[in-house]
Amino acid sequence: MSQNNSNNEWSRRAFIKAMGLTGAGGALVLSGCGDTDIINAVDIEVRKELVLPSVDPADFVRPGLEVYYASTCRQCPANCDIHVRTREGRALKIEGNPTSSINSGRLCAMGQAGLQAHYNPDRITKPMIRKGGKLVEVTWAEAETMLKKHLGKKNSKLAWLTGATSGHQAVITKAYLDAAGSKNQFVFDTLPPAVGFAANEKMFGHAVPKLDFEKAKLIVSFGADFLGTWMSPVHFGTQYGKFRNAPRGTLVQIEPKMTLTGSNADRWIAIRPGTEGHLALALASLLATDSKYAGNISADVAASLKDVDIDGVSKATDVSIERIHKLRDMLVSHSPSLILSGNSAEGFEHGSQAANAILLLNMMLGNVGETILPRSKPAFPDLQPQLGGWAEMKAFIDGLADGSFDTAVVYGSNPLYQAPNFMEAEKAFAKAKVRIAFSMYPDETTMASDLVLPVHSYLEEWNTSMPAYPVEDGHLSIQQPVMHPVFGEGSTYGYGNIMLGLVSELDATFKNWESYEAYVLDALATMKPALLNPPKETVTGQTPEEGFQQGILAAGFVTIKEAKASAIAAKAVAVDLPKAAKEDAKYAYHLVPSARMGLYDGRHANLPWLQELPDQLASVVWDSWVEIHPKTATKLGLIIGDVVSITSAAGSLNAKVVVFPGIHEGSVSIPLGQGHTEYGRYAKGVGVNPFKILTPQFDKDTGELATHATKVSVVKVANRGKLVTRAHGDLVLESAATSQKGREIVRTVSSEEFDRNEKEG
Amino acid sequence: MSDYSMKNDIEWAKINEDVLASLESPRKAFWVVLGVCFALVLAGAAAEIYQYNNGLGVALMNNPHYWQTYISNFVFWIGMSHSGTLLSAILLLTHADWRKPIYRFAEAMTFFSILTAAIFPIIHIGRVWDMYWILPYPDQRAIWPNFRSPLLWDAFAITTYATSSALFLYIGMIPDLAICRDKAKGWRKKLYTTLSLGWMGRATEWIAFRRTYVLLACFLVPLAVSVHSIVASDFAMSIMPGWHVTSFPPYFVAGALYSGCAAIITLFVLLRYVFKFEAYMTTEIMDKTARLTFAIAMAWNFLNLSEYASIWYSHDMFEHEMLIDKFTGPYAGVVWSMLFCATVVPFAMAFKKVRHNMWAMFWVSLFIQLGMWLERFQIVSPPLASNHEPWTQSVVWPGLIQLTITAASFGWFTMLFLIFCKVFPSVSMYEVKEMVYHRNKHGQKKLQNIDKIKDDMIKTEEGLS
Amino acid sequence: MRRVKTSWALNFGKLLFLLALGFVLPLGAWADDVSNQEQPFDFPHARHAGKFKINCMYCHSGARRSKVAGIPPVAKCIGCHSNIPSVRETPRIKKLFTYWENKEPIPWRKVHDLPDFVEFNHKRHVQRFIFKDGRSTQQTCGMCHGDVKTFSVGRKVKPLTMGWCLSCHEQFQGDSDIGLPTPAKRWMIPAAATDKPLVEMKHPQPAVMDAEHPATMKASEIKKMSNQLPKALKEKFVRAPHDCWQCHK
Amino acid sequence: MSLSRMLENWSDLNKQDYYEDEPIMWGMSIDLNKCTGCGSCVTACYAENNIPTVGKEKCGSGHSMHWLRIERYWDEPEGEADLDIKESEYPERGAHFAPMMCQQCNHAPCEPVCPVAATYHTPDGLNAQVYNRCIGSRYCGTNCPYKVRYFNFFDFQEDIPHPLEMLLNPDLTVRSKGVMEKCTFCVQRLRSAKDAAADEGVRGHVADGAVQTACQQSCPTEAIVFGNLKDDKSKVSESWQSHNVELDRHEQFNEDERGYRIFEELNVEPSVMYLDRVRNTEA
Repeated sequence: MSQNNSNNEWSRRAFIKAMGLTGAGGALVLSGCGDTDIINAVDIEVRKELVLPSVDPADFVRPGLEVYYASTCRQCPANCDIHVRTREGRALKIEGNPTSSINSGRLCAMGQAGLQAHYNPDRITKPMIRKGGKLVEVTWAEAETMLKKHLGKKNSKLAWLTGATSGHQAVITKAYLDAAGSKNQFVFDTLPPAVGFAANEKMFGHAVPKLDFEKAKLIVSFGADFLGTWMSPVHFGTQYGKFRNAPRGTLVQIEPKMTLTGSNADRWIAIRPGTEGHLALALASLLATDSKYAGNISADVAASLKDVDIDGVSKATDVSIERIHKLRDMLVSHSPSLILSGNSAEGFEHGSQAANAILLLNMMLGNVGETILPRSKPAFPDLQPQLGGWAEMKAFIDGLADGSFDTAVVYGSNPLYQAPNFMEAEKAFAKAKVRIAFSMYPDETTMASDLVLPVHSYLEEWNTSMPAYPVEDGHLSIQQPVMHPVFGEGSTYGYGNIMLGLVSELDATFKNWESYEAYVLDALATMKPALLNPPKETVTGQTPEEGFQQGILAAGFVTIKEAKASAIAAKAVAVDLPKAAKEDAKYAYHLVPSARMGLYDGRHANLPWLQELPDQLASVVWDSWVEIHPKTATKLGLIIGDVVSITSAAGSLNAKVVVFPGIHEGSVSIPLGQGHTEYGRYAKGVGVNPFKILTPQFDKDTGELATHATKVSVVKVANRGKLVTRAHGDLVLESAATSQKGREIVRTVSSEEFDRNEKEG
Repeated sequence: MSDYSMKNDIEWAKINEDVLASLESPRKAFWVVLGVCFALVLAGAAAEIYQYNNGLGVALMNNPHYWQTYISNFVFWIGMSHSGTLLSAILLLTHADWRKPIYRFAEAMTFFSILTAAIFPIIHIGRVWDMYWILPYPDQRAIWPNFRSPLLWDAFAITTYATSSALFLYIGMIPDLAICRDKAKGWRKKLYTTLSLGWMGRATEWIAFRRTYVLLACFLVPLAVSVHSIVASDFAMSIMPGWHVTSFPPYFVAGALYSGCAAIITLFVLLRYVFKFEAYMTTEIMDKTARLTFAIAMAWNFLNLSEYASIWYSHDMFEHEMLIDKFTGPYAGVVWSMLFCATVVPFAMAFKKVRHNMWAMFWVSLFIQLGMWLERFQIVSPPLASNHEPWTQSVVWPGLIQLTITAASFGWFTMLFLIFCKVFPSVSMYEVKEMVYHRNKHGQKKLQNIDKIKDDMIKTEEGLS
Repeated sequence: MRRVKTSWALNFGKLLFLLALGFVLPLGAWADDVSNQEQPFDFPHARHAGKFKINCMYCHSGARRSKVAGIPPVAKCIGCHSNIPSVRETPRIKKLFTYWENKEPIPWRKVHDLPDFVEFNHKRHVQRFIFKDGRSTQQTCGMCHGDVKTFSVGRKVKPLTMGWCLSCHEQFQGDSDIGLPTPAKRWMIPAAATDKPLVEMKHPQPAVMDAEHPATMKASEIKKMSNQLPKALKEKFVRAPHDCWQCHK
Repeated sequence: MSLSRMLENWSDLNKQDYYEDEPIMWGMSIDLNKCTGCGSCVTACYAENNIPTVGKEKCGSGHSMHWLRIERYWDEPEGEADLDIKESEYPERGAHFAPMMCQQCNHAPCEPVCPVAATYHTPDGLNAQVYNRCIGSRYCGTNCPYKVRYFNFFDFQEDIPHPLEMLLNPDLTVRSKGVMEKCTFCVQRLRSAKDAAADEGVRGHVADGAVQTACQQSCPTEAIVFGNLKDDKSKVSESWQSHNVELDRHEQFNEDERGYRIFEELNVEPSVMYLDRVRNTEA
């Protein structure tokens, strides 16, 4: 890597140093390569090292001095704003953008590991075409010819699947599909709670209402892992920090498997999977006895709450009656509160109904308008985030299977990894006449494609995007390349650039822009009047346009002026929950496929930092495991490390046991993210993929896959295998992994004492 | 003066013959044993090269098991070296003349165990090539080593101890080397000529020799005690539960003498058997050695138990748990075997029958040595396993590399010792002659002759001063 | 008998000799290589810094801003040389323009190559000695780089060993210096004694923008600056860091 | 230090507080009320400090190099209120997380035992680890009560697959096999902050907030506060003061306060203060 900034295109680019950040950087040596050699045993050595000076650098680029670029993190749909530290033309560290309303300078593990996604040794560096059943590397010219042959024409049977998308990326994708005459655009992202969004939409009129954690005195979360993977974990993390300031808010988490959020709860309640809605309904009926709360919902809904059998609910949910009453008392005494519904409550056939029941509590308690706030109407609906869901994935696969699509294009999504066995995605995908993948890595879907186009990482390309959970309405994040493409100019291209090329083939209006960069910057420039506080020129001699451009790139995001949000018109919906499911003798255990901060839904399995980040609760690294409650383990005669076979009606897999106290006795949990059959050296062949054994059950209202509804059997197949629990070894003294052994490592005090002390202090 | 069952009428010439016979061309068995030892050394060298190339991780040490058998072996071999000094120097100063037939090989053992021990820091250390930084010497960096570190004291102690014990061994051997010189032919002649430094057996030489020898002995005794105290302070100066024990220095010294005496017994039996030294290494001497060993064993046991007691009554949470883990945890097997070998077995030496049975003593001494090796292991590993921080507590057993190198150290030691036995007289001829003389003095034989020599010596001394 | 003793002495002598050799030979291997490095082409420092008296920091502009002094970008060479037609056709300049036209960096060989675990911060030294103490640029740079204005190709003339660095850092570190501002006497006062501009500007100088450049900074200003410091810090002002982590981390 | 220098200042070597006059003493405070155990800090530390990932095998053999780890316990220490969960078979009060990194002890057990003085105390209160001086005796590691020193048992960074090596931070050394390493409080950042301050003409004073450690910077809940303990106005020293935690104590006598230091009874004077985890007993 030389610090060779000779490329004219490069030097013309308006890279703007982020303002407000200082920090003297420095290199050990002059070399543009930086110097990262292994330390040397010899004291004084004379090495003939090369020093490559720049040819014609931008005036703020100096060897030894770091430059921060503002950009956007694309590691999950939360799209945090980031600052990337670069030196001598290399990105070195990703940090949160302190001015961002989303993450206010903070960044999670997944965001930090974006560097490894960018510098991943398994990135595809050359286009590939399937020849004789095998993918072979070809030149871009050849790939382009093939691309134009298949996509340079109108084709109504073209199906286009992307991961969560937003901003101008979404716009240009849509523009192309419109030009190509196809209506088959699908968006699939595993974790955004599509069922919850639908319920929110129905009740509050906003799919993603604004949540005020800080104001809430009590948060009752039904399986929403807002500190781990739910919507915007970093933002909720910052909110949580404030929520825990004195006077300290109380968090109650109700879920079958303890999530990261659950492990921080003041009271964690293990509940039988699929009965969260029932518990919420029972709470609602207890509240409904007070007209103060019943009055907040329509009379017929309130009337329907009368005949809830608390005893029955207690039995079905495994939550004691005292606990239910205690919860009700807490809801009454802590106002305003905030009731959240998350993936583990919604992943059932009656998921929407459960979400309705949970959100109903918010309405009854009067939280709507207090901690649940409205959104404004978006000024540019095309830029809004599209998060998609399993229903779209299913439509995509079904369409391929029944032949309604002949060309499949996949970008930023990996359906062949995520689709459960029963969807038979491989078969359906193979049916398509042409399969094209825009991809950075050799993942499952890419390796099954006919044409593979290597694309830029998010640190190499221009883009704009909108966060899945915007903190302020109209937040549009800007993404700019922070360095040369890692593998050199001309090896990979931006998705936007390729799309611009494709769409200009079909729609001449797009010929105005020579590159996607120009397109994005132009689009932003035209948006200037619609922006809140657009930046002005900062340096004398700048034109207003230059000043604006510099300003927005330095800020990393713009805020679109939007009409003030009107108050929420909450509409209670009657809840129709099924009777608790009966026991199944063959498949006695609920399977909880748990997402964790780290590997997320499997997209980060190729990042060694995240593979080596121990699971926050089970402390396992580089592996898959099954979490089983100690009592259940005793019943089944299992100890940590034993290999069990987990079988559902749709398939079976083997994994090692972790005896884990934070899981409902009738459930077993397998983390998501592992079990890749492709995806590079770090991910391939590691662990198992619980997506595969999910059974075909769908939410009745939205058609989303009921991810948590699968029931499984657990059979021991082998004795203790090598399971690396805790990051530092698997040879553990009996009690050491769990117990402080009476040593004061983590002390605990009550929140009363805390509040009293903080007040004094 | 007691008799030690040694025949009174051994001719001085016979002594020379008997001892020099041990230097004659080795038998086949010698080559076989030497070959096995050499193979072990080669295996160890291969293991070390593998470890050097790949990193210490291949030896299965980890966090928190930063130290393991390399350190316990180091302590073991340093401990082993104490017996030679004890027998030669302390017994010399206390005029216990039963030491005379056995001190030479004990001293050789001392020196070779130091050589063996000195290898372990080199194997143990992460960057061997920079190891000389531990020595204070002026260099271009203008920095010094850390004088507060017990490891630095170790470096000083070991080099001093190795030098002085080598000198002690060598100087004590000079009169014997002269005897060898007079009898030898070929390359041996050259070697002995060089090494005997022109010893002619003149009275002045004897006077200078005696003075030097006693002076060195005086110097060595406190040195030996301090060396193992310093090795003990490697542990005692740390704050690890189970290491941070005030009684460690005497405990280590006692343990060192204990294992060293056991090693002497082992070699005693072997040499006596192989070289047919029954005339010199008599059962009476074995009896004395065994009694001494038994006494040291009791001292060691006392210190061991008092260590447990002081931990138990300290009411320190960390120490308590470490002690409980030691006896019940994953390393309990090691601790209990150690207690069996080093606490129970030595009681066999309370019986005269055992003390007088060479092969019984052989096995007892082997058990004691095994026990003492395990003792060193249980000093190093279990405290690291149950350290302060529960999250890092884990169990690691030494892997193949460590065991190979451990075995190689025994091979290395034996190899050196075998070569020594064939090159140098393993029984001190002149001191045995002295013993015979002393006994013959009672028999009034050759008395005048000797007295005349004595007179000459006195005269010469006066003349010199 | 005599012969035997000689033999022993001889052997001992041999041993000593071998030991000594063992120490000396590696030292020879570590000895510093101060020979010229094979460079893409010979840059005439003598002409630039000597004859034309171009300030070192004009080209090595990183020295006052960054840890790294930096090799000037090719554009900087071209910036002047495109306006100097007289030497345009010389082989070296032709080669320079070839690099420029191909937009290639010039593959210079590093002359002052410290081990990778050593960090030398140019900025701190330049700020301290040139801007605060008002020493001349060539004198300051010369402390470590030698009298570059007499060189053609740069070469390593100082040992740049740790002990050599410490020879300065020790002199100006200790508590023993506090209260008796020897370093201040030694380094600050001679410069501050005169109220004239500190750099003689006989030849046209490249514009150095920094306000606190010695050319524009007078002794009174330096004094004023040091007076602004809090008292506790002023005493330490002249202290050279004496801490391993300063340079190794 | 040259010999003459050392002899001249012999008395200084034995002075009680050699660094008394130093303007900076770095310290940290970690609020376990806010720490969620998410692990951002762990990854941030990997990214900032060139920490190698070692793979499954070597994690299993205990060779992982995380300078900052998060310990997760399920039980309360002795003598703490059990917060009403004894009867439950579930950990109803959640987990106990403790981010554990080098505590930069002021009576550090690791320092006196290093034979070559590769680890020593810096004037600003850090336990420095000088990699190029380290000979790998590992004595410091065994003597560390927190077990936060990590030894390069292998040459982890020998062949990093291209282009992963490009993300290595050039500000600090990439360690090879045979040397000990540990958390440095991001000394490269502290160094540049101090240099920046010196450029301003104020030697030795770094404004509060001018420098953040990588873990502090990434923490979403702002559980980590870092700064100069000698600056009374800094956030961290305000936190220490308000919780009545004093540096040179092995027992704090602050019964009502939340501040404590792990293993301070060993009298190692750690520079990291932890604040009690909090749970609502009413919930």
